[in-house]
Amino acid sequence: MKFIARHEELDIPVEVERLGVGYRLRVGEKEIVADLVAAGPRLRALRFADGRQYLILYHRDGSEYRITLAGRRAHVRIDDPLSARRGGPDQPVSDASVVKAMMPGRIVRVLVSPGDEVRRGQGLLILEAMKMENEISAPRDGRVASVDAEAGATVESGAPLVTLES
Amino acid sequence: MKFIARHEELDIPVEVERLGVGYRLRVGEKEIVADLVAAGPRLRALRFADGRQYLILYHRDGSEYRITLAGRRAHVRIDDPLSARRGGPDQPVSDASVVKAMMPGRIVRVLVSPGDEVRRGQGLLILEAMKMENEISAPRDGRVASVDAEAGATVESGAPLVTLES
Amino acid sequence: MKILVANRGEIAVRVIRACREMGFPTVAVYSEADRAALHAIMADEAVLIGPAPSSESYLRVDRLLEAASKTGATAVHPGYGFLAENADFAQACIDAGLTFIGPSPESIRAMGSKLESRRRMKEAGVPIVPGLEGAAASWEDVAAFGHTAGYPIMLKASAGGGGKGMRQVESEKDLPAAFERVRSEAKSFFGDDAIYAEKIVEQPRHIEVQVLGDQHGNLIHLGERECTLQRRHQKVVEECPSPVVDEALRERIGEAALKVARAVGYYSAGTVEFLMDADSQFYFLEMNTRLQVEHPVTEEVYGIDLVREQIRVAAGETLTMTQQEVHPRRHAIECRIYAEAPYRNFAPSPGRIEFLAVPQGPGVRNDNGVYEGYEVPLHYDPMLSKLVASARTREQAIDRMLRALREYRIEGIETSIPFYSALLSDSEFREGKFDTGFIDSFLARTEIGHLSEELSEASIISAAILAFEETQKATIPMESGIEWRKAALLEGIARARR
Amino acid sequence: MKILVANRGEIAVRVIRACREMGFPTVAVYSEADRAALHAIMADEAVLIGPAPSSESYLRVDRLLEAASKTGATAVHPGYGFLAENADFAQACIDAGLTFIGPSPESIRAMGSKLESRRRMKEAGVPIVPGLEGAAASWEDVAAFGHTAGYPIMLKASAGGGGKGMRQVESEKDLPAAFERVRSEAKSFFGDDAIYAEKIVEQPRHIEVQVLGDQHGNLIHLGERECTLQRRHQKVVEECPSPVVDEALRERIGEAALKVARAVGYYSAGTVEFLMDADSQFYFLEMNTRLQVEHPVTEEVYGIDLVREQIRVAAGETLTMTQQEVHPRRHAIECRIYAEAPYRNFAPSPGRIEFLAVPQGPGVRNDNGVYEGYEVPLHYDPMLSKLVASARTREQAIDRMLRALREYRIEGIETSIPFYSALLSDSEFREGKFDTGFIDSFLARTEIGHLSEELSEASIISAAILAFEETQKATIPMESGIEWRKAALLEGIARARR
Repeated sequence: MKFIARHEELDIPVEVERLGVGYRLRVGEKEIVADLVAAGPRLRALRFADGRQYLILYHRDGSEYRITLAGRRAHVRIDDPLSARRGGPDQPVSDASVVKAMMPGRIVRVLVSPGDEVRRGQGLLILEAMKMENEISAPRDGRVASVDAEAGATVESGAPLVTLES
Repeated sequence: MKFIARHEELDIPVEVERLGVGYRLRVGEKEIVADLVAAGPRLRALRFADGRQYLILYHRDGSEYRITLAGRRAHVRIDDPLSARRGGPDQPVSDASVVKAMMPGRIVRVLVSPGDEVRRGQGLLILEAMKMENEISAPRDGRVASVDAEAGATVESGAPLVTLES
Repeated sequence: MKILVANRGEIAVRVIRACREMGFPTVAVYSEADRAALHAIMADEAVLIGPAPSSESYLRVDRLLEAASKTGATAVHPGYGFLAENADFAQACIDAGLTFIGPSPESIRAMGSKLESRRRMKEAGVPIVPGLEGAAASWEDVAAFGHTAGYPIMLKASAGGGGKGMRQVESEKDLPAAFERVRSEAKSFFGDDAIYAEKIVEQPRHIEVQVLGDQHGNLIHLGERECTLQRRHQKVVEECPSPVVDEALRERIGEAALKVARAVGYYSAGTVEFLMDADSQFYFLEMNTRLQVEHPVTEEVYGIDLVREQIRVAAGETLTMTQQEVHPRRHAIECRIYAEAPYRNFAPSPGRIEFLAVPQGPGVRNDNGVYEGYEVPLHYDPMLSKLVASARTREQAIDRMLRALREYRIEGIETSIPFYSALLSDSEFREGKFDTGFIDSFLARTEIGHLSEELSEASIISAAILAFEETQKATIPMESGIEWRKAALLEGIARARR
Repeated sequence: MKILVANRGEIAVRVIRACREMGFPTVAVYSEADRAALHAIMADEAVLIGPAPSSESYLRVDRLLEAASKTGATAVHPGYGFLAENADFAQACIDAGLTFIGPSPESIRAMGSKLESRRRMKEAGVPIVPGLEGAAASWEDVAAFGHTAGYPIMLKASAGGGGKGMRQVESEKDLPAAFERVRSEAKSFFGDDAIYAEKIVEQPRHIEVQVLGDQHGNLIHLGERECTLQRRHQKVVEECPSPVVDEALRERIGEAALKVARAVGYYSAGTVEFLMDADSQFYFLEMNTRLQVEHPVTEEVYGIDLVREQIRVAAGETLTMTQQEVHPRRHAIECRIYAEAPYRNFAPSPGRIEFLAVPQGPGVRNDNGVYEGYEVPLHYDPMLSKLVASARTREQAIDRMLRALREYRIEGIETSIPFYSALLSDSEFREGKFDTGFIDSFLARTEIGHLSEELSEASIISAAILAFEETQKATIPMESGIEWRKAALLEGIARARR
């Protein structure tokens, strides 16, 4: 069975088929024989035919896989070739003109008002999350078009806070 | 909602209804207000309105509940009144004439043959489980009608081993 | 005694464990966000004291006392943070006829104000960091000091502590904004906006000394803890003993700590913090009149249960050990495991813990505040647990910690574990060469959680097989004989490949 | 070094952890039944060595050596059990150019035969239990001894150990059957049916001494372990130190142990077992030429990592401590947690571990061999983990263990945890008054896991609510404001009831 694996901005063609107790894979040009031994709800041992292995912890979200191994975390997206050709991985479009909350939290203080001219790095507001006050600063020079959050409000990660215009 | 709770050979009528964040129950004649706070997949805190609580670990098998609390294990069967009146708890019918394996294991040696007269307590065969040899002895005097397992065989818990006749 | 634990999270759990071992029933208090928190579900009794915000629950003295009277608790353990260093709370407990498991309200009050404590320690002949002797009314007052002392300087809330309400100021032009900021934090966190300034000690190390006293005048110290490694003035890794403190220095700094404690008639467990410069000159910084977060490293090295001793002392019992009997026997390291994403500048990562397997085996201790299936709330400190490794030498303790970090498996949220794995593998850290600025420079030169080609490949293969299984949902035949032969075949293929 | 661990379960895991901390890569071997066993999945490499029965896998020297050569392993750690005390295996490793992490094959061989070792210890001047000097060809030989020594007597397989291949005989009429039985076990477990008889020591205690030596003639002892509490000749609870051994006796029995070890030129870690009577007279029983199951209690009390030392010694390094430097610093207790049902006469309880939460916090160590989701196989020893609690005193260690047992939560299989909770609460146990017969008498007079009325009621209520939820599958509204008011209402009701 053929897949496209996306990992660290790379698309790698992968082929998987059952073989005995394990699997035979083709990753790019490389052929690999390995087993993925189930060990409880979230753990697997990726065991190669020569005995080398990695104990992995995994989390699946649709076609997105988060693999933790050797204390590190890897993100891999697996698509079947068609959907990959169609959509491909959806990259979040970063819109520099809207400043968003990078973490869930509570707005402690808003430091700017619509119309203010701000310079890159200038504090826009203070977001408190888990007992830390975090200053959210302007990503670039500009004028404050609108303030989209008010002091005291609780915001989710990614919520718009301030909109800038040139 | 009404139930019949069976615990340690007793049938106790129980009534349960929601109340605020918790429940109001009638157990026998007693009225109780409590919450059963979910804490992960298997744990619950049984928290009474006055603050007293037990952290319980539970396992459900149909209408049979195994409750572990304070390092002890309790077995409770919950039926709705009708089914309780109909069937009631199914007690395994112990058939003294068939000697069964009380644990899964391997038959090491058979000590008797069909036709042998055996006395109560006399060894019938030796069952090895988890590296221990366990002698299975006759529950009563009698004659061996049939030997239902052979040396070397692996048997499941409850498997018939020897049949006795008077 | 029936002990109410006026706290939450791992420290409440730690205290409940000690009470249980001593045979004392426990009462937990919890906010609505903590109905299913570990401390709330494991205590013998649990009382709801209000909505999620601490100001409406864990900081509400009235509700805590109500919970105590309602449950018939006879003693209160404050843990750390929240009301632990609030003299009025300690007094309120005593007035309500409860045993307060901590020092006297007077001791707390004396150390509660940095300005006040600095004055007293100066009198007592303990070296203090040069700085303003009184509160600064405006940023101009500070400017005057900064002008003479020279920048950078440190702005501090007099009522501050635990890394909150302090800020380094590089030059006079940053002063006004910083002054405002620290004052706002001082007000919001400590309800006291008195702030002052201190000279910066160059390449400082944070060395703190654990003291333990009873109500009969017995007072000992349990050596030092190395707390130099901090991020945003928050300790991240602590050790006992310090790699730069030898026995002679330990005796000197220990004596200084005892002098500090005696000056305020201290009993129970407390910690005296010092700043130490490159020449091992140390200056009194503050005294924490409570149990310290990092107390376990001292416990592992000295073999003493500090919470048990706190409870015994509060009950009026005398210490069971003398200064001569206590010696550092091993080396211990603590990593504070937080729910934060080291890859995203340590942004908080609240959420549900979908999977949790903690490290086990020799020399590993995990003081946990969470469990599998628990939803880490947004409202409180994001510490999940304190992982402690101890061994005969510092090097062995570090290697043991690395082993434990690798065994610490958690899914559903991000944690600081990858950060610690990188830090403890760093050669400079392993040599013990660092000051308070180390973490920032380390982060600047380190790519945390870098994936080697092997690891990337392994991840891709694993994900691909998992995806394949999704499409098949086929189960593996387990008849052993057959499997053994299949595996042999697999072997054959493997050999052929090599 | 690259170390192959020729074992399974918790001890294989224990060894892998030590190797990892020392930076040595590890190779696990596994049978088909152990594809997903913890030791197999956590090692750096894993090799399948055969079907489930040990005779076709873990006892197959040829396959172990093949696995070593295939993976390029340079050393072998045998753990305990299986081939750990098999001199031929040790020799085979050496002949294959591998470092055997244990004593010399000569030492193993000398102690492998009880008859042989008894002879040598008698020569060395170590007291031994009176008994037959040679193997008994028939039960009549034993009858002769029994006649003179008097019953009861103990029948033992000369190659026996670990409680296997021994049986107490109460009178001559039971002798023929017992003789047959022990011979059969001796043959099936040890492949050597030589058996002999020993006199029974009255009210005996099992006291064993840990020894540790290097290949340069340095040899020390690390005090004794109390191993008196046994079921079916299997140790169930071990302590260090023994409540009945004082410093003077420790020195005497330690010296005797060193004499035993020297007599066979012993190096690496080993254990000398003694029987001790009510008058503290001790007799050599046997020497275990390997790591002992209960080694962790000694590690906790003496602060030494025995597996690390084994590996260092095997590499030719010298001991890093002298006899004068090692002292018992605390008290430690170990409970072996088995997959067995204490309510059903400890019948084995294999199956899938559906839920597992292990005890954490201060002074608790769990050497685990399993994980959540693991299927405990029928084929091997049913030990799940070794739970160890340590503290400053025996009483505190016991209370800590009770706390830990309560936190040890496991579902899907039955375990011996309720048995230990009852045992450690027993006053006679707590007073340290017991002999090898204690467990049987304790079980006779104790109803394990008895439910008080409160606990029964709590269980019924819990089950009823769970059943109610099944019928509703409704979720609880979590809007905090509302909840707070509802809870207040609930309070009202509660108060009304009181």
